[in-house]
Amino acid sequence: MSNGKKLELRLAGSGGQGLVLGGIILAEAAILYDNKNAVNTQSYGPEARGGASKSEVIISEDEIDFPKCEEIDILLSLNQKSLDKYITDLKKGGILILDRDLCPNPPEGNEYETFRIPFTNLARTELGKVYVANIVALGAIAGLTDCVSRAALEKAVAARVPAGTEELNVKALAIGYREAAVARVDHPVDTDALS
Amino acid sequence: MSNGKKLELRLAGSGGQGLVLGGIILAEAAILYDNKNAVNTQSYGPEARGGASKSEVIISEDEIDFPKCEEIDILLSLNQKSLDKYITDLKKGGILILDRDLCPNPPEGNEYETFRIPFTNLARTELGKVYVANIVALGAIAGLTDCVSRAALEKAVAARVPAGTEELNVKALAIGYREAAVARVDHPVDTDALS
Amino acid sequence: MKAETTKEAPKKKGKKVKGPPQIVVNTAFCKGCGICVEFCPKNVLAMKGAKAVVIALDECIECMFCELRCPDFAIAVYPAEG
Amino acid sequence: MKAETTKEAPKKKGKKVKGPPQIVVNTAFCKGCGICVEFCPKNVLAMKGAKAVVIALDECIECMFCELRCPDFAIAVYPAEG
Amino acid sequence: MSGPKFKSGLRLMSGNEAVAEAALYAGCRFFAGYPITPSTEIAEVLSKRLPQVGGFFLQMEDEIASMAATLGASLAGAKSMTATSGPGFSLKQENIGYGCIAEIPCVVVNVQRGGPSTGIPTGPMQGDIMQARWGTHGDHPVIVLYPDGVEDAFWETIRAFNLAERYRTPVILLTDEVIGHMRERMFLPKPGTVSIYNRRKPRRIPEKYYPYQGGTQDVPTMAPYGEGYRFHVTGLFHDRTGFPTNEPAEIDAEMRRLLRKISRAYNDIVKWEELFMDDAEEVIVAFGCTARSARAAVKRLRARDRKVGLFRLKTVWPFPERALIKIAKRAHVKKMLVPEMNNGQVLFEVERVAGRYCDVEGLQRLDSEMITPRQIIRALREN
Amino acid sequence: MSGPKFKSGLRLMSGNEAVAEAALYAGCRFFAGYPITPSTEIAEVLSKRLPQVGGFFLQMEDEIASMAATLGASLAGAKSMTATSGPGFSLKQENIGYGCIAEIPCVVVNVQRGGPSTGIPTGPMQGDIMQARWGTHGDHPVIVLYPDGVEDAFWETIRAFNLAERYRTPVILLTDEVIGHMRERMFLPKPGTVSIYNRRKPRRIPEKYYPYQGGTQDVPTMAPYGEGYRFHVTGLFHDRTGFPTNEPAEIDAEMRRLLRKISRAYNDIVKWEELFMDDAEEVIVAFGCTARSARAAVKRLRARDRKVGLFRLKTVWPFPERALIKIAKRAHVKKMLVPEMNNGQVLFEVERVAGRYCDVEGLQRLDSEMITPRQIIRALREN
Amino acid sequence: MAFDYDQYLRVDRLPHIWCPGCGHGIIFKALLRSIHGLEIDKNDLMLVSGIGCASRLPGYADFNTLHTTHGRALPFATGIKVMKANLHVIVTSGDGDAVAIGGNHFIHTCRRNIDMTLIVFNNSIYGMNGGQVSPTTPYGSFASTAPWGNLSVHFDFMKLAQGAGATFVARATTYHVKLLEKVITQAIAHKGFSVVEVLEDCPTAYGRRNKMRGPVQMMKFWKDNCVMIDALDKLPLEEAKEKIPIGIFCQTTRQEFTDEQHQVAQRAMGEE
Amino acid sequence: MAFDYDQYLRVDRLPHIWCPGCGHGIIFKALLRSIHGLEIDKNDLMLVSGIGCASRLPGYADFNTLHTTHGRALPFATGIKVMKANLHVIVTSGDGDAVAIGGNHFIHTCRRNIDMTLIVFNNSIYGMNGGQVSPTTPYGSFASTAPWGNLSVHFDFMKLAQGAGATFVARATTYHVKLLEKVITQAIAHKGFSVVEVLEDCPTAYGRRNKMRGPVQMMKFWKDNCVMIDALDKLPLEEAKEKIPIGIFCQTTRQEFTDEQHQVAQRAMGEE
Ligand SMILES: Cc1ncc(C[n+]2csc(CCOP(=O)(O)OP(=O)(O)O)c2C)c(N)n1
Ligand SMILES: Cc1ncc(C[n+]2csc(CCOP(=O)(O)OP(=O)(O)O)c2C)c(N)n1
Ligand code: SF4
Ligand code: SF4
Ligand code: SF4
Ligand code: SF4
Ligand code: SF4
Ligand code: SF4
Ligand SMILES: [Mg+2]
Ligand SMILES: [Mg+2]
Repeated sequence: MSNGKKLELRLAGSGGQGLVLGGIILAEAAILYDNKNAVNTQSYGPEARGGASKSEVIISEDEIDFPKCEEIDILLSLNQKSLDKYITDLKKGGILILDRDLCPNPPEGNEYETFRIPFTNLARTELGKVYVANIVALGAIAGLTDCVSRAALEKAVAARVPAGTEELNVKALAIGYREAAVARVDHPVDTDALS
Repeated sequence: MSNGKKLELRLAGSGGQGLVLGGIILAEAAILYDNKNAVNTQSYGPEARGGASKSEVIISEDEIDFPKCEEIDILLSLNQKSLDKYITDLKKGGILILDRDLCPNPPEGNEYETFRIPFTNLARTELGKVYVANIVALGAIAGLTDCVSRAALEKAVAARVPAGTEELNVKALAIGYREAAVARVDHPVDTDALS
Repeated sequence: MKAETTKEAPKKKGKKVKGPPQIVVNTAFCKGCGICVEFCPKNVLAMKGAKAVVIALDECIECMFCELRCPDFAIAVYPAEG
Repeated sequence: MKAETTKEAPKKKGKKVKGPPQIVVNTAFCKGCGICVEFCPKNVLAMKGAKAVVIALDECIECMFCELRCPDFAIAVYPAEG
Repeated sequence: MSGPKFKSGLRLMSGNEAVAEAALYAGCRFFAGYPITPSTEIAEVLSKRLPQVGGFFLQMEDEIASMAATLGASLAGAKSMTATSGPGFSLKQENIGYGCIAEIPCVVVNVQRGGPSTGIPTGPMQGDIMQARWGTHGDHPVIVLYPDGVEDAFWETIRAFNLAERYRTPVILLTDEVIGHMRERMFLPKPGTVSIYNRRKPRRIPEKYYPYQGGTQDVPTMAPYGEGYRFHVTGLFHDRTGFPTNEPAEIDAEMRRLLRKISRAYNDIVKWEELFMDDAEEVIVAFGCTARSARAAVKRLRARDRKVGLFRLKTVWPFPERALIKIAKRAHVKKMLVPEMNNGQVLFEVERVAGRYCDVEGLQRLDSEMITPRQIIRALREN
Repeated sequence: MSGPKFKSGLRLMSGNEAVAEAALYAGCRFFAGYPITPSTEIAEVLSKRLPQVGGFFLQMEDEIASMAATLGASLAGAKSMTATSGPGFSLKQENIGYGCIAEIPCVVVNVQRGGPSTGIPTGPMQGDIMQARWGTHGDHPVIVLYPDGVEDAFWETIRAFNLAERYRTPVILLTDEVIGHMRERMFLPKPGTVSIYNRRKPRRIPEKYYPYQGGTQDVPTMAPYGEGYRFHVTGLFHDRTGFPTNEPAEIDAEMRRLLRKISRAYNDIVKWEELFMDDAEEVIVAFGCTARSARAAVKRLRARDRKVGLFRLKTVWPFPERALIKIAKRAHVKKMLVPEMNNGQVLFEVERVAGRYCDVEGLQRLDSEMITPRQIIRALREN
Repeated sequence: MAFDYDQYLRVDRLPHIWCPGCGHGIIFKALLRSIHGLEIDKNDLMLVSGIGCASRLPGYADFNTLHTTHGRALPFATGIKVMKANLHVIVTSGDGDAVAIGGNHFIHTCRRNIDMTLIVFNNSIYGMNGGQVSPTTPYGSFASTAPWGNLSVHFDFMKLAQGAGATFVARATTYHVKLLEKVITQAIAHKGFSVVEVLEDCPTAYGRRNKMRGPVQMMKFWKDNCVMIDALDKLPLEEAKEKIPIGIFCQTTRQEFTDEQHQVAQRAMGEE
Repeated sequence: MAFDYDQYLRVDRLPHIWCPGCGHGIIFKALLRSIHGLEIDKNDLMLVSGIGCASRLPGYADFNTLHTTHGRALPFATGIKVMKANLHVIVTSGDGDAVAIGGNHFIHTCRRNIDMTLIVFNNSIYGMNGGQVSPTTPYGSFASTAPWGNLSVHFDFMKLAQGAGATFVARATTYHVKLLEKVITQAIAHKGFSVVEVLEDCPTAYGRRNKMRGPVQMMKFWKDNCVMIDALDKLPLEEAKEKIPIGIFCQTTRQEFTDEQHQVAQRAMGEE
């Protein structure tokens, strides 16, 4: 995203999967460290846990007027229910990033650039903590799309996660970047074309 | 009041002197037994007892639109405070009926046709019940002004007072009529000119 | 209220007065409830018309109950000094 | 919910079944809180992933506590008949 | 209309008494309230009268509970009512909103007193007109009636119950201290001669009953609790089954039906009275006790050949906007004057609907005294 | 502005956080509330932050108590605030009216959610615009501000406190679920650089102090309780001494001063933002989160050379009626479009003030979803 | 010795609006004597009330005074007390104000144990509004909205206050004026929330409907039927059951709310 | 024997929205078993709630169900009960719903002794709204609006209910499921107003902030710290003080409100 255009991201999953935090970190990376503009919004149901919830981030170098996504460039989904519910606004050719295990039924056809990465499983097996799956996913998003710089994202993660867990989280991020890098080998992404 | 005109009466005193009931009785006499139209309104302060309160009755053969007195024909006052407060709207030449003992300072000059009758004292001395002073006053008002017929007033009183006190109250009424009759000997009233 | 009379109170309220006890009824304030009369243990007080009046000052034992129970700030007892 | 499997419950709920006791976990409803596992006096149950599973059916004494304490209508115990 | 306790015939009654008595005629059998001047007599009369006709009177711990119990009783099948004044009306707002979205018929009486806040409890004002429309959060339609005398209070109360039942909605009956306390001639009709509307109950079997399915009239039928229809009621947005929904399309459908069910019934709900309106060049738009002053003023001016007419709102909300626009467009109508005992609330609406067709002026009084006929005459003369 | 706990600089903040933080900058040292979605974060932030600056946070038993405690603290000299959403706002109305008549400065935040009633607690709507003006019984003036983003929320909160203190009145800060929860760039100023207004205290000696004597600006000075000025405050009508009165002339004087003190300050209170307005033929009148959509729409249309402008209300009440009339009278202004997430509330006002000079149209959305720029563009195209 | 009430009165506002024989005036006077006895500076005393006859009291007293909305005096007072901890805050409420519409604030204020005093003017009726039934109207009594007799048992203030956690709870009557002054004094001196219920007469709104025409008759009732709580044990059980206990029902201490608030602020300001 | 809950459930609305391990579901099930045991026809049962997680319960149960405004379930229920005396009316409330905003209705319903049952789902927190402090949050505990620790002592429901005049008052926990079912059954059977407080866990909003991460840990807490009220005497005083009593605290009878209402109507209709 080197031009002045804006990028629309949606992070979807169920309450408790840490996507609200994910949105905040992305927005903060853009604003505080990449010197860009960003807006983050969310929506959720009555459930404290579970259900389908989403967090949206718009990143731009201009003012952002309408704060919700209109045409989504990048959709992350960490479960099937959210995928089904929130895929509608993903634009044709948009990037779709899924938790491989928790989204067993990805959309058919090749309308979207789809990446399936086992975030939760990676978090469990490589780090022993399911709850950093969201951070792994952030790394993958940034790695796949360059929506924020890696330095900015690392600082934003370290600043927002509970004290004492910085290392764990930066590691999680790195795993995400690794997965993205691996994926891009077979599946090139035109990050300039985004938006 | 034999013409179709309307008559405006105001009964003033302090809370607890029975003037609300007085207004109701007059209006009921007019409506239920004299086959006329009437409206009764009241106004009072925050005090449950004491203070200055008033009850107004308009009697007419036509519809009564504006329900409050504009130019009062007849003002009864059972205490000085109410007299001072409520005399303002009594029209020139209007009839002013006062409790002689409780209104020690009647207005000076002869702007009004003033009658001073010791209602409370009469009730106490002749009937042994201060609380029928209001009924004595009703008798006097009707006796002085013919605003309602005696038959109507007697029926209205009997219907409204607590069961068992009808006789006492009709007697109180009679005393009022007597006082009016006596007063009219020296002080003729042109009841036709009222309103 | 102006129409009614008020017995003048001793100059300094709250101070004991010289001589015999004084009981002052503020007739402008007295609403004639009769409480002071009823609960005076010595029948010092009585109702006259709608106001309390002192009828047997000499009997007063300065118990203060009339004053304490009057709802209307209408009666004050100034005990004799000493 | 469709993605998850549900063990089929005995035909008539509320009726005792023939043969050995049956413990049915409705995995579509089980939220994996672990209460049933923790408070089973006989360690009949265990967590597998985020769901409760039966691991020692023979030990079950049919005390029903797993069922009574499950907040999610997700576990049912059908005692053996007789 | 049964029960031995209805005494028809000529009476002297206050507005509050007439409202209470009319409620009984209309079939009201439940009242929950918390007393407040100047509405208290409604509660007092009903505390005596309701048990006499087999009904129930509850004095609750506050106005919020009163409104809640009123709604509860209606859900259980009763025609129910509550009555209050300014401060209590403010407190009832949240549950009035609940009644609107859950579509629970009932009548809420507000006998207006002097405000804001505690103001002057024993004095009249007309300051709650806009509150009756906008007092609760969120948009919903509302029906507000406002009689101008004792006899009118009686009949408008009956109309309030009929509208509540017909449209499954709370109906607000505004009066004011003058109307509430003033005593006038009232001819009580024979029980049974009054036309009464009862809510439509479902004819479907319980399994096929949808408590929020509007049908052709947009008004769902209503089963009472405890009679074999087991349904759910909530203040959350819900679909036709009554269960909550977060779906925008369903929310939209619900909101639009709610609004439509009242707007389409404009002709049935919106009533007004006209006096000398045919050739009127100056029109007084008035309501409640102030309409009494206006009527007196109009008669006096007509006696002096001034072409003045009175347009009296009987229904305040929905606002009689179609009727007023028609009048404002008449070539000979030059001006509308809106006298009110507030800072100009109905004036806003008249300006909005008629402002582009004729002059609109207000006459306000804020001291808790009635506007007099003379003041109105003066206001017309001045301009 | 003291205390070590103000960290200026660039931040990502939500609207609710910005409101809470701004309150501290403005000098707020007391908050009483009852949590409710979507306003809760204001309470949560302040429960942590207020003690850090020596202030007090109270979670009360309900919204009524919250409003009462907020007013009490202000009378004791504090700048104070409460925050809520729809249902809670309805419950606070009675005491808001008390604050108006007793002239007690404070800020009441309403983060609007989907309603009526419980509606959709986690979704946005703009249905409480009219309630903010008319929610309590009786007439009184009211100041209502409505920011359209995080940065604006910060500054409008400070303005709300300043206006409350300057005019001795409750100020209502409306936002909505979108503004409250969305996170944006916020540059927190250095403490001490923000201009803050503190209520005028009496300079007279206590014996000559009249707590309700308006003076030239109609705003009385205000002594805090417990500092030697022993005065009386009541919700009854009162004279300049603060003691109750039933005298019509005194009531009238009080009411008129109350109304005048706000109306005469129109220029100080009423603010709005204009975008491309100079040559605009079509004017979008918008506010809050919907103004964000409107701004996007205007920019896109201008890119296509459509002469569209945005008039954004920052102050909703008093309504910027003089400004809008001027605009509506411009020869080239053909139409005003009022997009709102309600059934057309501000539309009523725009119709009233501008309806006789240009076309006025509404665009309403009732499903708890934001109006999109596209919808607005479509609405303009259609006509 | 004649007490100089005038020093605490807004004399120009008297006489007060209360009816002949209304108990409110008796309690008012006891309150003033208590304040005097405690030597509280007039500037340091805050009187708060809701709406009702009793609630008119602050208007007559020369302190900091506040007349709020019906039932809400306690939360208004809470806001004041937290901001101005040095003020002695006293709330005067009617029974309706305190536990009908105000019931929730009552129990929560008890729970919080904030250092204020509530004096409940319990005349068993809504006096000002004209004689409607109150949550303290005895079962079976008559009121303008209970023409068939009151169907609900009344609250026992003492139990309710203790159940809600109040740390000082006492009852007196307008007959027992010395006890009244004493318990009010102790209540104000108590650190924490103190509740004093005063049984009193309302001849106009209650007495009239319940065959107790005059105030004298009602005061005699208190005289004949009330017993000091610690003397209750000494009575035969049957007799004790018929009596109304008066005196101090509970007097304990625990953390006070305003203190806590200020301590938290201290703590939080310290934490950098 | 596996209980057939489905007969009382709106199965198509399940699974419910409550979090993993939330105590609400445990109480819900006990309630259904109680209703079944009492052989109440589904058409004769009315469930009423306010707002909160607990208040979502009626939506899942196949009875007459009503989900009202926050804190107001009891007065809504009162209106229903008076009109339809044959209905068994049960109110399910969260602790906040019942005694924060709803406190006044709670005490007045106790006082009236109307024949309904209130089950308080006491998780010591505002669950649905996201973990704010409640009047039942223990002193010193943490909540999203009590980041410095809760400054106020919590209500003792049992004392408050009794202080307000309730005639059946009992407490159970989600650990003590058999007791829970038993007291709910007795509460429903009781003629008059019955209050059952259930101590339960909210891992999401309460546990998380108070070092009780899982529901299991919280249920163990009840297991270890609760004692049947009649066994309390047998413990050494020091130990007893530390325990939370459970069981039936009070069970008495007096005039019931709905009955009275209907009797008055009978009387009044007779009087010609
Ligand atoms: C919100 C509200 N509801 C009702 C009223 C009407 N009202 C005024 S005083 C009162 C009751 C007074 O009774 P109580 O508190 O016992 O005081 P008392 O007059 O007996 O001293 C009522 C119901 C009101 N002013 N505000
Ligand atoms: C009038 C009003 N105020 C506040 C709220 C917000 N609110 C919803 S639920 C709730 C508290 C829930 O706590 P509780 O009653 O204990 O139930 P739980 O969720 O813990 O089961 C609050 C404050 C509301 N809906 N309405
Ligand atoms: S002081 Fe005692 S004895 Fe003397 S008059 Fe008063 S009550 Fe009677
Ligand atoms: S007690 Fe007071 S008011 Fe009553 S009679 Fe005696 S002096 Fe008068
Ligand atoms: S019934 Fe008892 S023993 Fe059997 S699995 Fe359940 S808890 Fe364990
Ligand atoms: S108790 Fe129920 S929900 Fe929890 S793990 Fe066991 S079966 Fe699953
Ligand atoms: S009505 Fe009752 S409480 Fe009010 S002043 Fe009169 S006697 Fe006292
Ligand atoms: S937030 Fe707490 S009370 Fe609500 S469902 Fe989750 S665990 Fe249960
Ligand atoms: Mg009382
Ligand atoms: Mg809870």
